[in-house]
Amino acid sequence: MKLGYFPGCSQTGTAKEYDISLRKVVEKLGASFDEIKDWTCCGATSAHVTNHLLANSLAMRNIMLAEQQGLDDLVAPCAACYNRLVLSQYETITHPEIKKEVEEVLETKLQKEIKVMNLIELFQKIGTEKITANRQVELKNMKVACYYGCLLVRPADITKFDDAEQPTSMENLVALTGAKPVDWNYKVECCGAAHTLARRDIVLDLSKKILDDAKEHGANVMVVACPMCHANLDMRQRAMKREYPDHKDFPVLYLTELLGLALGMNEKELGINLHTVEFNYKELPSEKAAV
Amino acid sequence: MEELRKHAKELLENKTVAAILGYVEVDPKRTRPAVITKPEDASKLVFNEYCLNNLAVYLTKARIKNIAKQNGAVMKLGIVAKPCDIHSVIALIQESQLKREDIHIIGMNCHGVVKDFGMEFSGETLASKCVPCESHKPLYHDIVLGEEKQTPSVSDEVLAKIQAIEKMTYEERFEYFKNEFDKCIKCYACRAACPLCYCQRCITDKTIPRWIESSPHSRGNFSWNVVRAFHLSGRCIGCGECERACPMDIPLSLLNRKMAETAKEAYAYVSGRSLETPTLVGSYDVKDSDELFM
Amino acid sequence: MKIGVFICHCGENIGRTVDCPRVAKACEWLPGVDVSLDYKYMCSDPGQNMIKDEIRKRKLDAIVVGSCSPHMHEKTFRKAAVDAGINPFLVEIANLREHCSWVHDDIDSSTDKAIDLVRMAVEKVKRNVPLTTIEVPVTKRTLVIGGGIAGIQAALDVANAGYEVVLVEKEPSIGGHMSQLSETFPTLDCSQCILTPRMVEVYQHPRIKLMTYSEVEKVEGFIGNFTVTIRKKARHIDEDKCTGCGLCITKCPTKKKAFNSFEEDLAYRPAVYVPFPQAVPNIPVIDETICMYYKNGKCGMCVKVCGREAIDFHQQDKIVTEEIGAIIVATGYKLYKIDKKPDDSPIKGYGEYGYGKYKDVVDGLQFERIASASGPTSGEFKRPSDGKEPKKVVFIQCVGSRDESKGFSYCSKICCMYTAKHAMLYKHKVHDGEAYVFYMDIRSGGKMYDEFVRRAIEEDGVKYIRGRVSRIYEKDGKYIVRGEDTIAGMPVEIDADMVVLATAMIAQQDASELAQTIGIPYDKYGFYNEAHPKLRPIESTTGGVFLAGACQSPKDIPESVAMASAAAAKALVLFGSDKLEREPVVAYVNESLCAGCFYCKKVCPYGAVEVKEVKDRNGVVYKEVAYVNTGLCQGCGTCTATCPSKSVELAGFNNEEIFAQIAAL
Amino acid sequence: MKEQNWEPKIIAFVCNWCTYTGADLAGTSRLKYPTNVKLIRVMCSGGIDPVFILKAFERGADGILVSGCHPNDCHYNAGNFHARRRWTFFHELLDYLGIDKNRLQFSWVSASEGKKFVDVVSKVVNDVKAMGPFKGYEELNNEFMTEFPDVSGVDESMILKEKEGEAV
Repeated sequence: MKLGYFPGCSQTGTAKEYDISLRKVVEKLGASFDEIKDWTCCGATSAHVTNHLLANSLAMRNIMLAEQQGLDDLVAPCAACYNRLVLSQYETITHPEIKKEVEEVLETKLQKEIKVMNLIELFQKIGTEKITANRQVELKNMKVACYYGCLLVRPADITKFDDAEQPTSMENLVALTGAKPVDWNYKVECCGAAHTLARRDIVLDLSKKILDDAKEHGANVMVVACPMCHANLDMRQRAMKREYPDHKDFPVLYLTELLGLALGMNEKELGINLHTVEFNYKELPSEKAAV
Repeated sequence: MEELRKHAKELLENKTVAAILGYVEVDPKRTRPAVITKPEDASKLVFNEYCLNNLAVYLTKARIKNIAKQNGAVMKLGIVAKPCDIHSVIALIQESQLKREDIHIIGMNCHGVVKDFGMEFSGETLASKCVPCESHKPLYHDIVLGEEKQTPSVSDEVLAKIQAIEKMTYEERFEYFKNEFDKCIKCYACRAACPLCYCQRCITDKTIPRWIESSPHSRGNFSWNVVRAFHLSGRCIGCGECERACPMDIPLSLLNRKMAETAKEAYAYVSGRSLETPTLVGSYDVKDSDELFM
Repeated sequence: MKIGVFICHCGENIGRTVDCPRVAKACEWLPGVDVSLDYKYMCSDPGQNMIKDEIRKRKLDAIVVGSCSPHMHEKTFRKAAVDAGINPFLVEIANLREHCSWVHDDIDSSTDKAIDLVRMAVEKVKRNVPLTTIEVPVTKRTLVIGGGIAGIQAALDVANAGYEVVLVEKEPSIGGHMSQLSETFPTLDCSQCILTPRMVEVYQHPRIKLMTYSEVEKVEGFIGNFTVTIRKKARHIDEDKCTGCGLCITKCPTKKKAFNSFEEDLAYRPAVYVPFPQAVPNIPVIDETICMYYKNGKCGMCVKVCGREAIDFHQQDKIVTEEIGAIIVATGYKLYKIDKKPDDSPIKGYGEYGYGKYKDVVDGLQFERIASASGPTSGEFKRPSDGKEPKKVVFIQCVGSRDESKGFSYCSKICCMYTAKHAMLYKHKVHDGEAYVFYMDIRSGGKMYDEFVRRAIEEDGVKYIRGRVSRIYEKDGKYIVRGEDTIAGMPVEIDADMVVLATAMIAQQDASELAQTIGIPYDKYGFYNEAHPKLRPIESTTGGVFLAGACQSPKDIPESVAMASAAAAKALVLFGSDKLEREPVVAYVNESLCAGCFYCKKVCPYGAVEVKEVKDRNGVVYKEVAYVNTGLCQGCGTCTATCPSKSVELAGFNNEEIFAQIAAL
Repeated sequence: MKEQNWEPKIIAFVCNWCTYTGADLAGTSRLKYPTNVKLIRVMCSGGIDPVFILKAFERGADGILVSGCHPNDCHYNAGNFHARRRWTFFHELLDYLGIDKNRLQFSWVSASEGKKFVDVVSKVVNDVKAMGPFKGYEELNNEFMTEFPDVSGVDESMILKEKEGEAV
């Protein structure tokens, strides 16, 4: 199975380990990536705040490249890229006048409707039975709080792949690895997103609430599917300890890293050592001892 | 031909039918309809590629019906019928003009008729109505006579012409049909020849109010032909008599065939083929398509 | 033919954008018009008298009135014409208001259009044929569909007026949603106390035929002459033998298999059950889906204990047909279940409130059952999850109502009042409890309504917070309700023990199917359409069918009762005369032209076309033609358009009249 | 008629129970729509006959709307179903004979859809305005006038056509 792959800026920058683990897990599950050649930035928040046509054209250019490369679907692991691509595609399909403008900018005709997929849809397409088939390690000591963040599930009637308020699709994937997903409240609460630069205090406050709620519900690790969430929840924990002295480290993994562990890879291979908060599966308290 | 004459003689002799509608020979390449009441006249009956008329049109006429009414009782009427004529009989029965038990159908196997009298029967001279015909054996009959022969297969010009017209622009089509209809002299021969035009007083003769202008100017001709084609849509069985009867050679089959195709595409209905399925006109299906409606 | 044209200004409704004097003047010289006047209020007494005087003075044969829609005042002007001696069907209305003045603003073009509309009406009236109304017998029996408070009230009113009533109720007992309530606003009467006597009165009323656990399957015929087919679902208990002792219910082994829908899924019920203790009729029903007998054929406990051998497992549904004159629809409402909706449904549901996920987030009716003495907690406030007494309860208004994007755009009208009542009941029983109400605007417009809400706030200390709630989530046994206080201008978080959602009132699940069975229009939410929102709120557009209660739109008990009595009055008006006058708009056949193809018979939805044999002098049938039975014909005109030779025409809309209108353009 | 400020003449055959009442609702809600449309009320959309359409075109209509109740909502429960099948044939025939599809449009408008009535009417007016005057029938009519100048009065004598101030 060959899938189109749109890495996006974070995969080659701050979220290096997300890209490494993703490629390894996909390869292990017998699928392969066909990265779009000459992809550009998806426009993220800065584009769609400043100019509507710019935002749509940037996103649609990547989809045009995928079409020209003869791909049927396009995986965008970063939730923000996924959101931009899906929304621009939705707008160009449903509004003929926007489609005309974008086609003028790109100087090509857009025919094919490429299926843009986020991380969870990717594994659903590859087939969850493949994960169970290739599982080598049962991560039974892990109690996982699945964090969706905002862009993965919203706007609900366009992303459409799960319930926007009470999503469960990530829990189903996590359960396949033997880890136990925990029912908690802050699944779709905001982590502070872009405020991480201008108003770091907000991010610290919101992210701390998320981490504390996960701890309270018995989780010992959090799993995310978006580089921005990971940055705020993991990287900001050092500043969090300065702000809230009693804050204890709480490991945050990417979904692909968790799957990688279950498929028999070690932390180093998956790039988990690059995280701010170290994580080693063996050091986890065994199931019985956990409080 | 012999079994036809023998069978007709028997019917008349033992009075199973009051009369038989059939064809008699005028010359080797021409026949004319005839009503046979005496057994000895049965020997005049013929059946060949020159029996063009659709005898079903006479079944609804008062004079023929009176022949069937003898001393109070309604007797049967025999009819020598090609499969397409039988479709007309079926359509008439569905529209309560005839009762099946009053008609003794002598069904003839048919491999096509000529375009017009005097022509040698071959592929080119095959009547346009026989080209797409798929019912060479009679569906409804009291008896089947005549041997089965192969109908020469010829390209369907009428359908080709319809498709050509459909490709024209609106103006061209309107112009084409306006010129065709301009030829109309309102003699209403097409109405007289059609077995399904049995109304006591046709709508075009209704004066108060005058829905269809009766004078043969272009507007009157246009609306007459539109209404005639509409009133036959979903009913016409394509016997082609109207076109053959038209003195001005207006291509009426282009209209009838088009509406028959529409009935087939939209509702998978072919008229006059079975007594069981309800007529298309006057019935509906909740799941009919809605895309015409905003 | 001398015609009078009368143009109405309708105050300035028409006068503002249609130059009425110019219209009147322009129509003066239309061929056949004898007089053409305009007046400020044609439908007023002076206006009508002016028309009558003109008719008498000038001996007019027909009149055309340029005024509002015929649906409004056609009857008025026809009555005026009859008083002045003209046949009522020689009156034509040109709709100059709804179809002209109100919808255009350029004076010249709308006046030109008005002239055209009047000219069309004049040409039509020239061809109108004087008609006399058809008299049709009236079956003086009423069918009431729905046994809630509205249905009960309507049935009692009609029965007390001396006419027979058939009351059909879908559930095993009448009482509807009112029987589920604990106490009712604004008087805090216990709903059972004021409702049960009425239910018993219905049960014992000699002229009310009560059919519970039954549904209407088919409605044929028309006003005054309906034939209604009703399916009486099998209760598997013989109603005549059963005394309602309830032994079978106590002995039935299936205890926790099905929720009691009356208790809004807060309590279970056995296979054989009575929805609530005061049920009328007090005869249980056996639920085949969970009864052991139907599963494995053994059990039969109830048969053993029943002293009257009333249990009959093989009882079949019974089909009953009733001759009915008037139908009163009182099928009530349903509360909107706000949990996750299927993807394709336009309504999104409120996943963020956790309804369905957290047991202690309940809706209004569930709270009523908790507060009700006959409810699962027999009146004590115990929250469904652990039965503890909630110390802090949050009520949320407008969940699903007034919400275009996720719910319904309309206001459900009664939630402000019943939420105030809920809070008050809670504070009366849990003195040290705290009650919060998140609201947008309090709508308490009835008699003693606002005083009731003020009392809740001032005497019972209910804290009203103006703002919406964004999210509810459970945190160590408490429900964190995150909202906003728009007056204080800051976010608010309350750790509540229980949350009550005032969800929207929506139409019944099968409302549109029932509407199509009866043949009445309904709006996009499934509420039934009244004939005119202001002037004819009780009748449906279909003659002989009247609406009562929440099935027409959300309303509270006093309004439902008032509407029920009004519907009963409308039915009694119908029964006032033995004969019913019906519009003479029926089809008629010109037998000399009819060719007997009977396409008209095939398309007639009422089977009003019959085959008529035409005999010659010595009695021999020589032709069969169509014949229209004016009793059955409803005047739809489908036959006139299907007839190829136009031998059948519709009185009032015959060929000449329509031709004249087209030609007049 | 000059081309620019030419105003199309649209006739709407509407059923009394749904579309006519829907138009009333558009009135009571003061929704605005062009003045080109004039309504002819019949009891049911099943009672609208194709000859009405032909006569309307002959009398100079540039566009025609036929509108009734939504399927299943018909006051006489089957009228619109028969109409739907009838119009599929008639519309196909007119289209085949060269009358533009948008000259004759159909819609379902219920009694509670005042807004939809206005949208449907405006769409028909704009479509017809875009198409310009109905040349086909105009030629037929003009030909009619010139060919038999004296006869024109006789046949249509029942209806005098001089309209006050109508620009010919």
